[in-house]
Amino acid sequence: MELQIKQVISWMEKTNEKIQSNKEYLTSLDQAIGDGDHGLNMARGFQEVVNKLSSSNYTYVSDVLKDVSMTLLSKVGGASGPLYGTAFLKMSTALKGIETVDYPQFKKAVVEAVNGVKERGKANKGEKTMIDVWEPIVDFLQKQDNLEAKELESTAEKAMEATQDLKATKGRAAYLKERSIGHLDPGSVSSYYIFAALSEVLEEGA
Amino acid sequence: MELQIKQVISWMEKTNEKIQSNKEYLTSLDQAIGDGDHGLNMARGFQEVVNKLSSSNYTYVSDVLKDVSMTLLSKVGGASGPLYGTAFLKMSTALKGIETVDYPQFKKAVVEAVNGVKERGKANKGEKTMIDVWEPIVDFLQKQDNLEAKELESTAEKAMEATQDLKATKGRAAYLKERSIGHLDPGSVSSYYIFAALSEVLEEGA
Amino acid sequence: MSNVGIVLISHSPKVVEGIKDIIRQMVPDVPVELAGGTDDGSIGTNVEKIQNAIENAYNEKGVLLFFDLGSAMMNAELAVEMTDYEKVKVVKAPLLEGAYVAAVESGMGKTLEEVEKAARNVFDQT
Amino acid sequence: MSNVGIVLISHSPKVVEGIKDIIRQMVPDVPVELAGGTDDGSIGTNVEKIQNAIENAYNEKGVLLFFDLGSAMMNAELAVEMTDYEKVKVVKAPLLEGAYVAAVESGMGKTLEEVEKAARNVFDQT
Ligand SMILES: Nc1ncnc2c1ncn2[C@@H]1O[C@H](COP(=O)(O)OP(=O)(O)O)[C@@H](O)[C@H]1O
Ligand SMILES: Nc1ncnc2c1ncn2[C@@H]1O[C@H](COP(=O)(O)OP(=O)(O)O)[C@@H](O)[C@H]1O
Ligand SMILES: [Mg+2]
Ligand SMILES: [Mg+2]
Ligand SMILES: [Mg+2]
Ligand SMILES: [Mg+2]
Repeated sequence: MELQIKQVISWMEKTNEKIQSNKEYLTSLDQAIGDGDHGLNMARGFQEVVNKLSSSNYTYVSDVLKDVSMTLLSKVGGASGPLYGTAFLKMSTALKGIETVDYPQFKKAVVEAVNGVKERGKANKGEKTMIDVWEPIVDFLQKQDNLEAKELESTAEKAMEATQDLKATKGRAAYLKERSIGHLDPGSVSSYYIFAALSEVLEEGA
Repeated sequence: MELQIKQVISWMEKTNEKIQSNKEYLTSLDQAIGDGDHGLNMARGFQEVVNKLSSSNYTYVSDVLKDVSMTLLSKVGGASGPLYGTAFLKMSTALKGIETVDYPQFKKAVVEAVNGVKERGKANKGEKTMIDVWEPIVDFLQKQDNLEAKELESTAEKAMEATQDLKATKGRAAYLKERSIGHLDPGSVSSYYIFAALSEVLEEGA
Repeated sequence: MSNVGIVLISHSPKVVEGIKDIIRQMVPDVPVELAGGTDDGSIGTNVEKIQNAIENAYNEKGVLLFFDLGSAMMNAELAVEMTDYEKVKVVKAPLLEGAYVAAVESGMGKTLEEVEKAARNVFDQT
Repeated sequence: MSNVGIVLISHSPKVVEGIKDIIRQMVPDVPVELAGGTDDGSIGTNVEKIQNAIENAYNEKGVLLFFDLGSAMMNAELAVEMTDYEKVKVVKAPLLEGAYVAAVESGMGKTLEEVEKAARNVFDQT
């Protein structure tokens, strides 16, 4: 695999498309076990990301990711703002000065991202948060020597679905305790869109 | 001593006069160790009391005191509202059905009042609150078989002055801890006005 | 089926309005009534506002009262003494954090005692 | 001589405005800066608002940050990591009650550590 500026921008555009068309769905998920704003938060944030990227010129992948981070930080009012903001910032820092990202570099960037999210959210795997998608993705990446786009997507999908059976112990859903069981975690669903979009970009690039 | 409706109304009018002319002074005391509204609170409350009493007809002393209580409760936004409201309500209850209040009845009413204030404020003597005036007054009344108006006034005055050296452990001034020492307690000063006004009424009646 | 009602008492009308906005995002169907400020809307508290709020929030599950400082507690306790309803209680918990947890617990159909306990322990949980 | 600055962070702009109103009655001369709501004023939090508030509240005594729920804490911690100032700290205390005590203590000229401790222990005192 190889990621260049063009692919990263396309990754964000595809993510945005998925989020815009699933805005109501994300909202309904967050209404069930949260405050109902995750659809709005993500739709607003990624629309601004796409606007920002399309109106800027970039030399390095890290600069694109930095802008993604800053835009999400300033435009997403919920917990997903600082969390995704941190994730993309960590990726940006990990990929500093690189023009074409190769697989080991990408792996390292995602590892840094998930560590950042865990630190920011003071959360670990199994607490019914987006970490329950990001960490399985890291495990999956660690096991491969080359990125299989389709498998990336299905790994994220399975991880997202598995959040249904978890009891939330972090984030707003944690207030609901047992009642959070039986519902998908909204942030895990939006994280799935992010990796599904990446998978599509990689497939096209392949 | 004897207290009839006329005297009780006059008591409230004289209290109001003292409070109106010392409004700024009470404010400055509350600015030093509180939130600066005691002058306003008391001026508004007792003006409304006087308005209410002058526009009503009464058969029993207890009905006058009940109206005093209700007016202070609804028109004083600070702690002195529920505290004085409770004091006058307890007096009203203690004097129910009595047309001319004699000294033992009055004594009992003030004892009930101070007990009510202590319960409402969860406070005791020595905590730099209005209780530091009310409780010495009760002690003074308990010792006498007949009410000496002048001594009532001087007892209240001395008690009020003694609050200067206390450290507040209840009410807003308690947030200031040691810094509350060296200032008069605003509620003790307004309580002094109440007893000074009563003293004047009793003197006139004598 | 009804849910435990919540009364928010603060010296500031804005504070209780804002807390209600935050609660409503997560909990649409629990009675939340406000008693902020004095009778003329300035900084302070008012027992009649609290009495009205209790009246409007009341149902057979009961009502919990949350307050901010000093006179808010005194007026809350006065209002409880003055009401004829039995299941009305003042909760000693942080106003915003306690009321938020209480609203969520109430929305799950918990009893007055359960909701109160959760609110009191709000700072142990996290 | 300066006083420890206070930054109030809430999902609701009204909440922090109201708390400031309550604080100002008692404490006129301590920096109190607000970061309520998202960048467009709806319910949520915003790290840039917090950064601006820190900037405006800062002095050599330092700044303490008080927050309400979830993302407010995350954004507060982010803002602290992003600032170049050293004496900036997030306090784990009830928003209204903690900030009130902190403002009073700050007004008495206490240090950052003293103010923070008082705020954290606000529910032990009373
Ligand atoms: N402490 C945390 N650690 C990791 N992820 C979290 C945490 N809190 C919340 N999340 C994620 O954020 C999602 C909610 O995002 P969003 O609705 O935008 O935030 P908010 O709950 O502030 O409204 C959750 O579904 C969860 O995946
Ligand atoms: N817990 C309490 N018990 C008894 N008296 C109190 C208590 N709290 C406050 N007070 C009295 O009330 C006075 C302050 O009244 P006021 O300024 O009207 O109330 P607030 O402090 O709410 O602004 C204090 O000076 C004190 O005498
Ligand atoms: Mg949400
Ligand atoms: Mg939200
Ligand atoms: Mg006052
Ligand atoms: Mg006041």
